[in-house]
Amino acid sequence: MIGNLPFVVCMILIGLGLWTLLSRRNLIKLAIGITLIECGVNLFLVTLGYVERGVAPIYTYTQPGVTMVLPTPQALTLTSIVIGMATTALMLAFAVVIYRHRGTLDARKIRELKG
Amino acid sequence: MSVVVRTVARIILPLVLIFGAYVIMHGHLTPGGGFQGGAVAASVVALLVITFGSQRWKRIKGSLSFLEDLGAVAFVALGFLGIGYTFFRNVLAGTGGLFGAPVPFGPNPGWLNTGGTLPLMNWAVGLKVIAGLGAVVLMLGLFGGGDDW
Amino acid sequence: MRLVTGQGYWSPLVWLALAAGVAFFGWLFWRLGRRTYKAGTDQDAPFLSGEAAPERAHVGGQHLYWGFLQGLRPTLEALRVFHSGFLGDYVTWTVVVVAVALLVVMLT
Amino acid sequence: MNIGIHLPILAIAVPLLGAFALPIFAKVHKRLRDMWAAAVGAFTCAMVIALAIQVLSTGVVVYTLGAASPTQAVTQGGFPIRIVLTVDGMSAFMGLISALVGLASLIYAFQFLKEDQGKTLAMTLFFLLWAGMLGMEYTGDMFNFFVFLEVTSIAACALIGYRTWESRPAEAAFKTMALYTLGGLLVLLAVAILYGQYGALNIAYLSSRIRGSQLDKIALGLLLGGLLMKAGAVPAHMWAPDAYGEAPAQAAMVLVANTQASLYGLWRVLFTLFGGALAAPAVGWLVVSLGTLTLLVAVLMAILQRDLGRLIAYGAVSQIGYMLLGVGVGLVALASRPDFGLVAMQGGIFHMLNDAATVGLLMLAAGVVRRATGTKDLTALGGLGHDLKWTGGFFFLGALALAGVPPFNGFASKLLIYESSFRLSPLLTAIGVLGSILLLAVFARAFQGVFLGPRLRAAQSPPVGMLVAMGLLAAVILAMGLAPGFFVEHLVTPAARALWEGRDLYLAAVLGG
Repeated sequence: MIGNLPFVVCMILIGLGLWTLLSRRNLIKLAIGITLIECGVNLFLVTLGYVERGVAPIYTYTQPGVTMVLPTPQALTLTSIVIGMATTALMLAFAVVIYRHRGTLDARKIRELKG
Repeated sequence: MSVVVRTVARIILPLVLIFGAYVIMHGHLTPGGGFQGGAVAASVVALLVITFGSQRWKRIKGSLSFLEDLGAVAFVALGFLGIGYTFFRNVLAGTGGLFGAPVPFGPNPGWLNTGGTLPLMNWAVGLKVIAGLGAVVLMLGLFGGGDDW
Repeated sequence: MRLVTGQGYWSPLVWLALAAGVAFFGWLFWRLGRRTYKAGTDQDAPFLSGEAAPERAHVGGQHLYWGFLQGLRPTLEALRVFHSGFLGDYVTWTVVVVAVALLVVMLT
Repeated sequence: MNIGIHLPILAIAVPLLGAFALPIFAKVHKRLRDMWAAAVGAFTCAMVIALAIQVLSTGVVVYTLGAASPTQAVTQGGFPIRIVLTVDGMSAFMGLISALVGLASLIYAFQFLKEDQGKTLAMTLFFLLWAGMLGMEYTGDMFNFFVFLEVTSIAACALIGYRTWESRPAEAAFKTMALYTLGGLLVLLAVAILYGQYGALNIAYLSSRIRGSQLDKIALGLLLGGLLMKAGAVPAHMWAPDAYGEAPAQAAMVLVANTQASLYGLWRVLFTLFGGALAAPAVGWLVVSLGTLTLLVAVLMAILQRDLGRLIAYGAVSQIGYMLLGVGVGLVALASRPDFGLVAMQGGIFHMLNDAATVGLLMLAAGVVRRATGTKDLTALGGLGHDLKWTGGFFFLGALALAGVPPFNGFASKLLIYESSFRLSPLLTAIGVLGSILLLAVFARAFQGVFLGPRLRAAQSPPVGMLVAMGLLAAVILAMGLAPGFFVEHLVTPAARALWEGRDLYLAAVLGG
């Protein structure tokens, strides 16, 4: 049971992010919500690759007979972090542009496109 | 920003750059690589923007985006280097040339001159991330309009 | 050319031949009409419901289906409110779709 | 270097290189940049077409990245160790759609975009989007699929919002970006769940191991939700009219092709990845019901629109409903009723090609209208047919084809969908026909409002390049309308068969034996 704790934490993070997206109206906070979900998913990926008492997967430093953690999920997480950085930057830039045109960051007031 | 911040920024600025370069350079030996090192080094831009205001660095925006394109082109071009076999084939590994030393078997401190095209790709990515992330931070600072705060 | 649909087939060439035939008869009827039309006279002037229409009358696109839209008004108003333009609603409905998909997959 | 064996990666890597080298060439000279863009576009299209010919004549093509040779075995001791590109009939078909749309968009963009309004930036983003789309279609690896999905998301949203001097594009871009990222993260979570169970990301390997456990089902649900959102199925479609309506014309049509790449991902997941362990009828009914809902709601919303861009956008969303309906019927019939399932799949897949061409043509025509008059408001437009004769003709052709009027291509694909869905439930056919009729009404209104009537204002006719781009799409539409049998037999049927019964071939080609 205690071994599943990291997964529970991931799900809580994802849930918090979704809650932020559903309940907040400030565009910056929405971007933060997206980032929270992303953190949850990334943590999930990293947790998948963990091996009990594993060491960092650096081939040249390890003594024989020591278990290493899986390197693939870490590479995947890194890729996902890079993508997340790009999306967050783009969303923040759009939020700034919206603020300059409308003078507000309230998602309820930014509804020119509807119907 | 105050004199204290400016002075400290001047002192730690080269250290941050060197650390970023180290992380990029040892990407094929230790945890790290192009993106991580690039992000570390790009924090220099954030430091400069916060300390000295963004208006002052407006003119380097053009060269930053040029460097970013250069890094990306270099990365894809390195992928094309292996097209004699397949795309992304590590053709330089073990050939004895640049980064071409064979990797010794067993535990060792890690030799910098190994890895084939990987270190080159790390540098390409590092260049792209330094320039790209720097441009992003700089643009967000310029968007905000506020100069000194 | 022929498109087999499993229960029959569809050939655009047959349809084209049919359309050509219809066009031919249409042209024939047109030929049989009286030739008293003269351009540039009163015959040319636009009329709307028997009254002389203003020169630049144009029924804009949005007025074309007035009656039809009036009949469907409750449905369409509900749909228009449904597309509120609020980002929170967009996210809510996406989550609903995911939840429905998960339910359907898990329950079968 | 034998170029024939490197076709899949060249089709992805060349646009990528083209995108990043474009700003460097633009620094030297604007004409050099245009020549570079034209060369890259032509080369990519040639690669995609050659690859399609290769796949259709020899079967599934597998390309192993980083190996000593592209055909080197992917597996080592039964376990896949390398990243692969896998191109079967469906992937090749989707590649052709992307190539057609990309080529038309590129030709159009040369004269549509203005130099002082970020032409270099828009072209760079276009090439990134193109590379991402082709990557989504050619990849044989779930994580790469996610990466390319995000590449297209970022490039697409930047294209929607790059006109920062207006306020509406930024709003559309922010909303779209938030939803795209959410959808992408759902896909990533599903990929992570699959990886956690089987320790691999290769689609063929995963497909051979999936047995339908609870976690598999959760992954399938997440993938379905995320990809349906990205494809624009009601009720998660609300980003689509915003994005299509506010993006510049040459980008909007690529966005439609991008949506279809997401649909392709959905088909790949449903038929290949979960093909062996899927409770097909229930998921099929889900897809069918979302499809009917999509086409009905989108068409009704299109009637209400006063903006030409949003009107066409809702029309495009309704077409997604037909594709979901067609392939969904195929999915329902997969296990029990093979007699009409394949026909439904053919209809749905043929409709993807038709939709890309016709919606693209309409969007390009709307771009000409906006360029000539500065507005897309239907209440302010009228009588443009006097000056924009060719554009009006192209719009008319596209509207008829989209509404499914015989003898155009939309009718051929919708006929296949109707005939097969009638065997499943006559109600589906009735809703489909109703949607088509309403769509015809919508586009009759749009054509009458924009192009007919007395001349309200003078409009400048578009330059030749833009007309050539529209003419290319119009020629494709006419060809597909007059010879539907040829296209269905040689392009659509291999694609439909690749999904319908080609899973074993796909697995065998990647895993060997």
